[in-house]
Amino acid sequence: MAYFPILSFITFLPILGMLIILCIPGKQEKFIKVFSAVITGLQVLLAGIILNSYNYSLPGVFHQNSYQFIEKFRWIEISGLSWIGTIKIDYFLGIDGISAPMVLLTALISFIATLSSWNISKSIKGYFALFLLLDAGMMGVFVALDFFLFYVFWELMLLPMYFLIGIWGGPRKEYAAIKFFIYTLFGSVFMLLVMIGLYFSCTEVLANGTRAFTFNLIALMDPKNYTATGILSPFNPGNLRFAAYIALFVGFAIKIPMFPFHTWLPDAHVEAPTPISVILAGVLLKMGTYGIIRICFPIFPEITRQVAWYIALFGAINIVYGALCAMAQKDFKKLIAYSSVSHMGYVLLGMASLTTVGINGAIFQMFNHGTITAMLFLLVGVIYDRAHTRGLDDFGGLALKMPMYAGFVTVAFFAAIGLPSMSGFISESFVFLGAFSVSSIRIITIVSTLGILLGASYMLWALQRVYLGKFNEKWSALTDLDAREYAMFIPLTIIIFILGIYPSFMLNIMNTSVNSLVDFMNKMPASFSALKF
Amino acid sequence: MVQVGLNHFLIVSAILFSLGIFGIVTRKNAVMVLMGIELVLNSANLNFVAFAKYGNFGLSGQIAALFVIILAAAETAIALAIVLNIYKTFSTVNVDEIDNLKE
Amino acid sequence: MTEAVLLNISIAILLLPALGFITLILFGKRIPGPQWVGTSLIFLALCISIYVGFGKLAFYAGQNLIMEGRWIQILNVPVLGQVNFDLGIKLDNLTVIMLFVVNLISFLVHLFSMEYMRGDIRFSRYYAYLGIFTFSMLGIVLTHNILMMYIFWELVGISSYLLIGFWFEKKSASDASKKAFLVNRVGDTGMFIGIMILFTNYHTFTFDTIFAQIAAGNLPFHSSAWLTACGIMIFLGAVGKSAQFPLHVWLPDAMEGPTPVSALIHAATMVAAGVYLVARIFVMLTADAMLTIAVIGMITSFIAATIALTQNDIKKVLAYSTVSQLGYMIMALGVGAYSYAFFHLVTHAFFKACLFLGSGSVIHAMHHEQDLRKMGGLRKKMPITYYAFLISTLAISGVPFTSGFLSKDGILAGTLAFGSLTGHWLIPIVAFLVAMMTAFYMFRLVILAFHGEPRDLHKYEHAHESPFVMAMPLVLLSVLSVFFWYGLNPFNPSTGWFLDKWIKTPTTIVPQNMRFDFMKTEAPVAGSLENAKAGEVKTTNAPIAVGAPKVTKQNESETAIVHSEHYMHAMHQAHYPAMALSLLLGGIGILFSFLLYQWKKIDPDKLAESLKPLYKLSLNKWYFDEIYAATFIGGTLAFSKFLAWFDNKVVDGIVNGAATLTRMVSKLGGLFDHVVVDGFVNFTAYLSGFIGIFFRKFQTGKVQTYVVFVVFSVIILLFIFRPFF
Amino acid sequence: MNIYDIVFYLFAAITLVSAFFVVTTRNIVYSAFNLLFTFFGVAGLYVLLGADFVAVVQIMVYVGGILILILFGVMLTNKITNVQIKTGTLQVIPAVIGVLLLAGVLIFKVFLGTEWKSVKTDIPVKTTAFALGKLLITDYVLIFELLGILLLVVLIGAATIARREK
Repeated sequence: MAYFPILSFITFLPILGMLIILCIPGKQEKFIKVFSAVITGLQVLLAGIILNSYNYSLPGVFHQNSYQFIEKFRWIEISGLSWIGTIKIDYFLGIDGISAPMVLLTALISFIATLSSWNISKSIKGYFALFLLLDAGMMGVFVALDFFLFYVFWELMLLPMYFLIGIWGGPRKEYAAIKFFIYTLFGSVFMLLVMIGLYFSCTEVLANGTRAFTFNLIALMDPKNYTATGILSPFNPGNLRFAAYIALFVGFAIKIPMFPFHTWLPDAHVEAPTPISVILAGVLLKMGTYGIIRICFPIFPEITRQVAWYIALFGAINIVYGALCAMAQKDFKKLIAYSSVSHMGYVLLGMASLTTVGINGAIFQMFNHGTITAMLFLLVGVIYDRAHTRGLDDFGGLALKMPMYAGFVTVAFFAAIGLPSMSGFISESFVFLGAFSVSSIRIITIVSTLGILLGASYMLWALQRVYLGKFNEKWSALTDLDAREYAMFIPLTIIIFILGIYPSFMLNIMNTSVNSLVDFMNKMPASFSALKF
Repeated sequence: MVQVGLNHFLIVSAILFSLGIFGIVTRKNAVMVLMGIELVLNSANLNFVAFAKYGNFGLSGQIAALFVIILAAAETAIALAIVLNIYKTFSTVNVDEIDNLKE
Repeated sequence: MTEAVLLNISIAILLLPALGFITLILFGKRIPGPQWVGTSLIFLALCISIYVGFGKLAFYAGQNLIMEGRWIQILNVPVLGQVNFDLGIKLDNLTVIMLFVVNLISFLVHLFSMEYMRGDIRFSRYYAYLGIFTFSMLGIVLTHNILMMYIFWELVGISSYLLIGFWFEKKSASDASKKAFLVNRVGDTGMFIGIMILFTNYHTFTFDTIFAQIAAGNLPFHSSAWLTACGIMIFLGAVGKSAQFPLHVWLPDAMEGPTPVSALIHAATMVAAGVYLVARIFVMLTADAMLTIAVIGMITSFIAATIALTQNDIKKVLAYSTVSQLGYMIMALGVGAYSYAFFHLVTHAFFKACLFLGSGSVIHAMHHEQDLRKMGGLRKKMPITYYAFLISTLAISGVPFTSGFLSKDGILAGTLAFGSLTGHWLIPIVAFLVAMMTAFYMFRLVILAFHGEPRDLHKYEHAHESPFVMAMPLVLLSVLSVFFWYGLNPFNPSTGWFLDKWIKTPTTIVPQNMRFDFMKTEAPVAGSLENAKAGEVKTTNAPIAVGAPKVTKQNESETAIVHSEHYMHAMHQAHYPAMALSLLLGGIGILFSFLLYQWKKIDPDKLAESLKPLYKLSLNKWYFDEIYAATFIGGTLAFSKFLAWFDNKVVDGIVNGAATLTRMVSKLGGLFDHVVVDGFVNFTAYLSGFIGIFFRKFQTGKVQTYVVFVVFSVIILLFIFRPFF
Repeated sequence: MNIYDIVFYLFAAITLVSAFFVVTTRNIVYSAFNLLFTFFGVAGLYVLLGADFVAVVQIMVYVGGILILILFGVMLTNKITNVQIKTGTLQVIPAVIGVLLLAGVLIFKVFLGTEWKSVKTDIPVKTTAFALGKLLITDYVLIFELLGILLLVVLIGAATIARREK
């Protein structure tokens, strides 16, 4: 294959777009919107190209050579720093079966969120510039294979999000934005600490045969690369790997968001404008679980096995707790926000099973939650745009006035409660089947199945309150969907159904990698003990 | 009482110098300031001459004293001209009232 | 007619209603006469299913036909190797009969609805929903693995949700649909746990493979308790769908849906799915599980029958009668009368559909009046409806020469045998009581609706016989409620082709020590072991590519080994006493209803007054709704409110508290910064300012001052440079 | 105590006392006259130091030139008719302290504190005029010439500055 840096392209295309938008006069609102849509559309196209030329048989995970679309060159090199020696940071991109679905999801959700940004009226130019920057940050997180680069993208995504909520948000936007920002930053600090600790514990063989400290995630996964005295080295008897794991996990757990770190989510969702909610639920939450699978699991396999029970427990708490909280909400967006908490619990539960089926389900659930919840938020956005309220009890009988809209709502709601033939069912079943097969978390899994029931309860209740029953004459001026809204919902609906009926579409992509990861996780602690761990 | 020697002259010169400084500092009248300067110059001259005698410098000290006298005369001439000019400008020669340097 | 053809056209049966659904949901509003699209497709499906049924029963009656293909395949799974999720259909006699039943009733309901639903604003949507329902139901019937069954199970749930809530403008309808879905979900959750147990142990969902493994002694988690638990968990799905106690509460409410829908879903097909499921997993039920099932069925049939005695809504009576009859079937499965349970399922489907459609016809004629107390005397106005209804009522009451007599008698005999063999006499006693109550309340219904004098003359005046498309299904279904379709002997069905040739009780495959005594076999059944081996071989076969399904044949005669002689003997002995007793009790029931309502010898109101507490209990449906509302629903809602409060105040409170604390600390820091650090800076500035001001004083512009400084400086310098003298 | 010493003390006393009055007398005219005595005293000291020519120049230039100039200045800047020819004083106290300090430092630290290599030479009792004249046109001729030019410049400059501009 002729070398074409497609990952760099897909990552930096939005930044290019942002720079161009910054050069366009702010009055050209229409042009800016169309231009942003074109940029994100191109991203989807690139993601499609990536998917098309993706090799399903290469596992990735901890084999550097079996990653795909690799781009690697030295980015930063500072030598002669007393005891540190030389700092070497690589610009290292690549995808495997774990990140490929996320890249696709990011491109897709960004495109759809761009379409739903049409109603933004305040400072279009700034909005779309920040939006594209956010897009680039998210994409970067999923393609980066160097911890430092990962961190850079992670932080890069944070700032535009802060402004997008803080400027274009609802009445309590400052509170929500600050809460989001501080929470995430709190997590990032932990991540930074662990990152530096890992850097000084692990070396990598350079081209000239010498060893140097490294941020390379793949090198970090191999215990052979660790130095004897590194603070996070498994060979150091006094190592701090457990503490580091917890710190890193908390950093990611905040993003997921895992109970009890979830309270930023409802606020952020409620205050954020619709497209940002979509991005937040669709992509941002996935970064937490992606980080756990990509970084926590293979770098600390032995600790992951130790704490898997607790991860599952928190997953179950997320599922049940989120569902119960959702049931009591009166704000439509808050309900969906809590349903996100609940649904991300499935991801945690699936991951904690450490089985192929469970992790496949978890990653698949990440993708499906991305599409389904994005659709839910878009649907809420539709009535919020029209009625300027989101109170569940303010409506009633909307299905009579807006039948097409209600149709999409029904699809999305039933997808969210895991109805078969829609994608959510497959991932939830996989998660449960995977988790149940592990004897230690079997009881937790059985408790989690309450989520199936509770999820259906609050969703159907909401559906009934808003869309069924007697039509509330107050809203007789509401109109059904327009062409742009169809353009947002139809692709999502099609994806939900296709992945529900033929899930192998997505499962084949990740399967090889997940198998490899599970294999790695199972073997790794054994080889540690062989190495006198 | 010791025999008069170099130190005696130096002491006289020192006192004279101090008095001259005192005059310069305390008096308001520009002419008085000028007189103080003359005292200071005289004390300096006295030192020159004294060292010329006791310091085995030959006559160079005296030559210097001569030059100082000449300069003092020139200085006085210029200074008085300035004082007159000041008087014409400010109608006073009191130096405390002439503080344009401040700005 | 090869097996492949049969299998492939059964897929066509499955997909035709789905095609109807997709067409109607997408283009329904643009198609003139959407009812013809749905009805013609279902008619086609019915024809094919008759063809399949004929082919299967005539040529492959002793064999099971299986076709499967990979749906999801996960290769190289650590430890396990390869995990497959298969799609497949299995044609056995049970399936083809169910295919026919479902398609026939669905077709008749389609036909009936043409008139009944005419002019509804969502007419095309109605036919679309009927399509998706039929599709899902056929899926349940056809599938060969439990995951697919669960999938279609849920789809049936959703289509029932859509159909019950079809008139969603009514609050009661949307409430009922929600209730139906959620109550079903409770059961489904249990079923899913059962599925998880099976998958965890056998890494497959295919029934045959699982059964083969169990037969080979490979129990779930190597424990018989888990096998029992697994059976009960899967049975929970049936509890939900077949409206068994304690999840029966949704079915009466589901009558909010259009009446033809009630006939299709809540009488004949969907609720029968639970029975079908239990029949499918019958072989893996342990004695404990079976006893549980029997008791649940018994309780259900009894409670529902008592409630049906006093209901005044024509559809409610039928609904509770349905629940009661479903309890019968479940109970029959529990006591091991597998074939009679299925037999009753089929006969009940026909006569209950007939009853519901008949009630629909009445309701239609009475302009959507459902209250029995306002009907009466309709016999003259609607003779076709009346006679069809009457035949069905006779059938359900177990009067000889009807199909219901045959199947019900079998079940009663089964319970009697069970009682005699195990000592659980309560079950047959309740079963006979229920038979009596059934006869009573069904005739009460007939008498109140069709006999006597009209109570609401205005409505009576306008009542008229239903048109052909509504009457024809009634006639057809009532004809199907007569005995000779199932066997030529009107008193003993076991010699008829239905039970002799088609439906046989399979041998249970659970370990011997976990069976009822009467189900034990003296030696391990050779066939099941062989089958087990075959099953094992099958799972290790080379992977089958999607799109190229594998077709297998299974010899059913090997698996269909009947109970021990002991049981057969007991069953035989029980047959005639049961028949006599049921006839007697049925007659008493009918007689009572005539005494009370036709001849008015006893005043029903007075009777009710004298039995007031019981009457109230029955009328208020044993207060189940109230109890559930107060406990589960109220509890969950209160708990969710509490949790939301907890989340908002405590969890978020901690976060905000932390933030406040941080802010306080930062304020303190700010104060420190302001007072001390900044103070220091300011002080420095002030000091330098002060010094400046101080020195400014010296900067007078006066030469003399400068001289003073010079002098002092000189002094200081002198001190500095000449310090030592 | 010989006659030399007595003469020294006499002249020193004249010099210092009159100098004291120069700087302390309020009346500017008195100051000017006291300055005259100071110059004389200094001239006497010069003689004692064997610098006869310098002493003569002192008297001629200072008394005959500079003092007259100063008197002219006094007269020109203070109306003679104005009875109040007295001048005010400034910063007397810091000045007293400073001056006392200065005097103390100069006397005790510098002059007495330094071990001067004094050579007791008997100055011949003959005029130094000849020798000075010789030095002025040999060793110091350049300075001598420059001073001449300076005086010329001062002459012109003073005239220019003092000239009343219209």
